[in-house]
Amino acid sequence: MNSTSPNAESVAHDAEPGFWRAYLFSTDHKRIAKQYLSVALFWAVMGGLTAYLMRWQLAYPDTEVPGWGFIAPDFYNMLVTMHGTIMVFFVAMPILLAAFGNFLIPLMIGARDMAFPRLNMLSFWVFALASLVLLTSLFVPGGAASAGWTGYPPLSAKPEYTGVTWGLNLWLLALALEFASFLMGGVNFLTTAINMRAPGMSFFRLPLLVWMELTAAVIFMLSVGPLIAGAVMLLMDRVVGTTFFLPEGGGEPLLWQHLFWFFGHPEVYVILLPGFGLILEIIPVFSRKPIFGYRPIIYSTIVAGALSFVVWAHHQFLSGMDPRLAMPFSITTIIISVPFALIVFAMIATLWRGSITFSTPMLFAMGTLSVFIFGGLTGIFNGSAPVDIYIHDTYFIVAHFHYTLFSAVFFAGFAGLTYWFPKMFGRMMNEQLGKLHFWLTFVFFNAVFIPMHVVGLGGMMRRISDPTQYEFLRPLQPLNQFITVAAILLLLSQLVFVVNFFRSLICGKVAERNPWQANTLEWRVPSPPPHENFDAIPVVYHGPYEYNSSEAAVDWLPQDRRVTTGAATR
Amino acid sequence: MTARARHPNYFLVWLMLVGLVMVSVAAGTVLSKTAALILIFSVATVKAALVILNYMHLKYEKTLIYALVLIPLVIVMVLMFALFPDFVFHGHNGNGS
Amino acid sequence: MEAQTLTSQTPSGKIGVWWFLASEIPVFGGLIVSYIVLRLGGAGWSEASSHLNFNFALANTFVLLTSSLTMVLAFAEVEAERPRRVGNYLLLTILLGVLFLAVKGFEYAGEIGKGFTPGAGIFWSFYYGMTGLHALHVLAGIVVNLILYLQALSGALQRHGHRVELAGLYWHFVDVVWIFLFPLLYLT
Amino acid sequence: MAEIISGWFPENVSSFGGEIDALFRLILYVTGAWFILTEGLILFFLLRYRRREGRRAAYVAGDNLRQLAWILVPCLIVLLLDLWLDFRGAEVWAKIKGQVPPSDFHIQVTGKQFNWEILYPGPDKEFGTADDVLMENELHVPASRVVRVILKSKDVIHSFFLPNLRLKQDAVPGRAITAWFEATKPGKYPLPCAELCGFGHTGMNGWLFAHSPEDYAKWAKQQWP
Ligand code: HEA
Ligand code: HEA
Ligand code: CUA
Ligand SMILES: [Cu+2]
Repeated sequence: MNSTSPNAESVAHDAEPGFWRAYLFSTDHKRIAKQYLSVALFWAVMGGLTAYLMRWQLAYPDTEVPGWGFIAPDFYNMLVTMHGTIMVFFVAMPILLAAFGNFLIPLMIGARDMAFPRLNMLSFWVFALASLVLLTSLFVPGGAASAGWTGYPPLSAKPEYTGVTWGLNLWLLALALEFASFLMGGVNFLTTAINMRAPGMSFFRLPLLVWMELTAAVIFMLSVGPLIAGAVMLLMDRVVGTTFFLPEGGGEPLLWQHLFWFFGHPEVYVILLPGFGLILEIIPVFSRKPIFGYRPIIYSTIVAGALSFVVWAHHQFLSGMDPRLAMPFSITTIIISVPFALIVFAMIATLWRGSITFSTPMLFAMGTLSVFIFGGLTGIFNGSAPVDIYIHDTYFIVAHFHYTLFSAVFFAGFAGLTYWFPKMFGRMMNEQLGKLHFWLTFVFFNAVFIPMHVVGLGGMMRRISDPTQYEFLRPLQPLNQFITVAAILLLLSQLVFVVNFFRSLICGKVAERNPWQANTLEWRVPSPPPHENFDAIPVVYHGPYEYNSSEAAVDWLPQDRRVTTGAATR
Repeated sequence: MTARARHPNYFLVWLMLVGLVMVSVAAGTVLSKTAALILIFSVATVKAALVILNYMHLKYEKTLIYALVLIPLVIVMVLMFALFPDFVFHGHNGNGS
Repeated sequence: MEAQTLTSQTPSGKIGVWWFLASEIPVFGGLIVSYIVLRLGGAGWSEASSHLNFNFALANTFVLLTSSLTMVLAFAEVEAERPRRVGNYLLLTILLGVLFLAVKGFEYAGEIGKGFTPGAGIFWSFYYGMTGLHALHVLAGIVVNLILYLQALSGALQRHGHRVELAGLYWHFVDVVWIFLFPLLYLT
Repeated sequence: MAEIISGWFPENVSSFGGEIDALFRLILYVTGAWFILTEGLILFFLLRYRRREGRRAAYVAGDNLRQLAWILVPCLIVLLLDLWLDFRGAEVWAKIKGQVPPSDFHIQVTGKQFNWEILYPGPDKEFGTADDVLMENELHVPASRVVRVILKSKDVIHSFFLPNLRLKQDAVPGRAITAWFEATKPGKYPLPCAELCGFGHTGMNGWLFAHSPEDYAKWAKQQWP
């Protein structure tokens, strides 16, 4: 049982699989994670480009977009739809759940791979197919889907209303494939965590990232069903002439909204929780302190996850739904701030009396936290039904969800990428470039989205391609132009990351096993870890955050290091 | 293979299922409309329970698996009741067509 | 000696399938719930429902129930370690599944012949939506069982007997869905 | 403070708009205080406890109630504040959306791609009679009077948005949804559509003309001589 003895080398992790097995049809969770990451980064560039086109159009509607040309209103609608769809389903979920979850869950729990490696490969390829279908949908005659990422019928249910034919069908198909892929992924995550933990790795010794990924997977799996049903119904309305959502045939447009948001709201936590998980790993390491309130954080996450199933109608206060429903949903919505407050407070308390180093991952983690607080607090305005009467469908909402989403996806994502880059690719990223990237991103992000709140309060509606058509919005146009300039700078700032990423891949400093002196199990294996991860399955003796514990001589205590009484005195 | 050795009598379960189908078909012809509805759906629930407990061996499973059956059902119920005001009791806002 | 991992004593395959089913419940649940509330709120649905072919559906109910029996018997034979019979019961299950789809096909043809297409009204939307999604699941189950049957023929199934149990879980789930669809569509 | 905040909004001319704005300010103060507190603490801790030679971090795991009280008590305060906001919200909501005050001024607004069709019942106050008048994108109402709007749609979902009246309500095909407002000040106000409804969503804009009683009488005279 001794984990350090160099036995059990029988594992075939040195056997060189052929090119196809190694790179394309690999069943290795780490390779699959990188596959997800590559596809997601491709989509992130696309999502950024759509943002650029939209922003230019909004600021200077009468001019051609440099590098593109004139943007017609229906094309603008396609841009909005694709931007939302891409960012939520093809960037956020693949990076936060699929890439980090796949890479880290087996390593962190001390397993050699996922419970179902071949299913894992299948889920990636289904996701790749979904990506291909979505990409195709951009080029079919009639154009891409243009009914918003929320695809409300009747607009989305009849081709006459948008002029879009196959674009929207393929959009639905891409979503269905995406959901299938993440369902398979979820099955894998959960089974792996239930059945594959290393000896000693009890549930309450799991790193919080694992908890967050698992909760996210559970929420996803239990909420997506009604939307899958809804997607089937919508596709049937479009293709075989049913009338589920068409009132002229006895259908109900509002039904879609319920089915969509029943999933849609839990979905935002599916994105947020892994983001939180990433920074919950990073904050203790760079404060050299245990996370404050490990168990309460877990309980809060579960409470938030459960509550997320009963808040969805806050997206529909003004949809024509029965107004008596508004108050119950408004109450649950605002109360969900309590579990999140606890997690936020716990993170802040972790900093207290720490010994904090400002490495790039830590800076991004702090960016995530501070930006999320802002976005979470604006959620309270939206959650108050009467206030939502005015701010619903304005840029105030757009600003709210960029604060939350960008924080979870990009700030936390960059934190995670810079932190685990050495483990993933065996090389360190450049700190100077990393810090430069952080500060540029942080400053320009706020420059884009703080003014957006003001524009929203001024009354500017979402999903309009030309604000200058409205007299009452004209005074806001300078602000819109400011936002656009800042957005372009935000986009350009990402080039620093691109440069850093590829430069470090090729010629970064070679990474040691445990460059950050962290406790969790992924750091005890070589960087990058070999196939099958561990030469011998480790035995776990502690929780994941024993930094500065009096039991160890140094200020960290790996989960698999047993302390003998002698070393305990320091 | 948790169900080894102690499995239920599958034929008996099948007979019960077939009998219950008969009951629900007969219900419509004999009982009043509401009574028939209640009976039919109770019978369906019993049938489903028989299949899940015996054929799917839920009887022999641990809490985790029970939770995996019950939690989604609770969630679906939540969805259903939230939909009532909008689609069943057409709201007081005059939401008719 | 390799250290033992912590497991829940329930095999991974089974946990995986149950998680999958747990996420399937809301799929059918969402559809059924939509049907229920729209039907309770609307009028004239019973009239539409009376045009359905009750006899076909009743026959199909028996077919599917029986297929569940043969499926579970296949698994019983796995446990009894009688591989030949496992294959036979699997084949029977497959045939019953195909029979179900065939009957369903006739039923659809009859209804469409009478002008009750998916576009004929909201009841028909739901009728085709619910039975269609269910039929797709039956089809998927048939494919799974077919693969297992081929493995049984080649002898590969002997080492992977638990797969019959897993396929059975799915198959019975599809049966359970039908147990609710039948009264929802045909008996009310 | 309140003036600065009001400056962000379009002028309020709604009988209930003040309450929405006040609720907004209340939430802003509550969340603003938490914002300053949390972000301030983060900044303070980051600077105060940055790494220095010779100082080790404290081992504080928050694994007992005495320590946890530092986060649990604030959470309790958050809960109480939440309930307060909910309570205030419920009152305002009941007033605006809960019931429609009595009114004999009815107008039917139908959204269609991409216009508002505004149907006036005429002097007989009945829809579907000969004196009905249909206008596109022009909603004429008397100020200081409760106006009942029956919202319908011919094709897709639109959203009836009166920024100055702090009113927004979707118009859903297949439903007739009642909304109401009372303009407190005569004037011409924008009436955009706030729900994506197709390529013409941008620019789907109407006008609300809130007339003083005399002007309204004059206008009505022109329509129904
Ligand atoms: C990661 C994504 C994410 C996250 C985490 C959240 C979190 C929250 N969201 Fe957000 N939201 C979105 C993404 C997200 N949202 C998206 C994408 C949309 C728009 C979709 C579309 O229409 O296209 C949206 C829209 C949206 C709406 C609909 C608005 C409208 O269309 O009119 C509402 C309404 O209630 C809302 C509320 C909330 C609330 C209450 C939270 C809460 O979870 C926040 C809780 C956190 C805190 C409150 C901060 C921490 C707490 C403290 C510091 C303590 C002090 C707090 C108090 C005293 C309250 N959101
Ligand atoms: C994760 C989610 C996410 C993210 C990150 C963003 C990022 C941005 N979004 Fe988006 N947005 C949405 C989700 C997101 N958005 C959603 C859901 C909607 C609603 C859609 C709808 O209404 O239907 C929306 C709508 C929306 C609108 C409203 C449009 C309208 O209603 O008319 C606007 C307008 O300004 C906007 C702007 C921006 C900008 C300027 C950014 C910038 O922050 C973009 C910056 C770009 C990047 C950060 C990408 C850079 C690339 C990399 C980092 C990859 C590096 C590559 C390698 C290493 C190879 N977004
Ligand atoms: Cu009508 Cu937007
Ligand atoms: Cu939400």
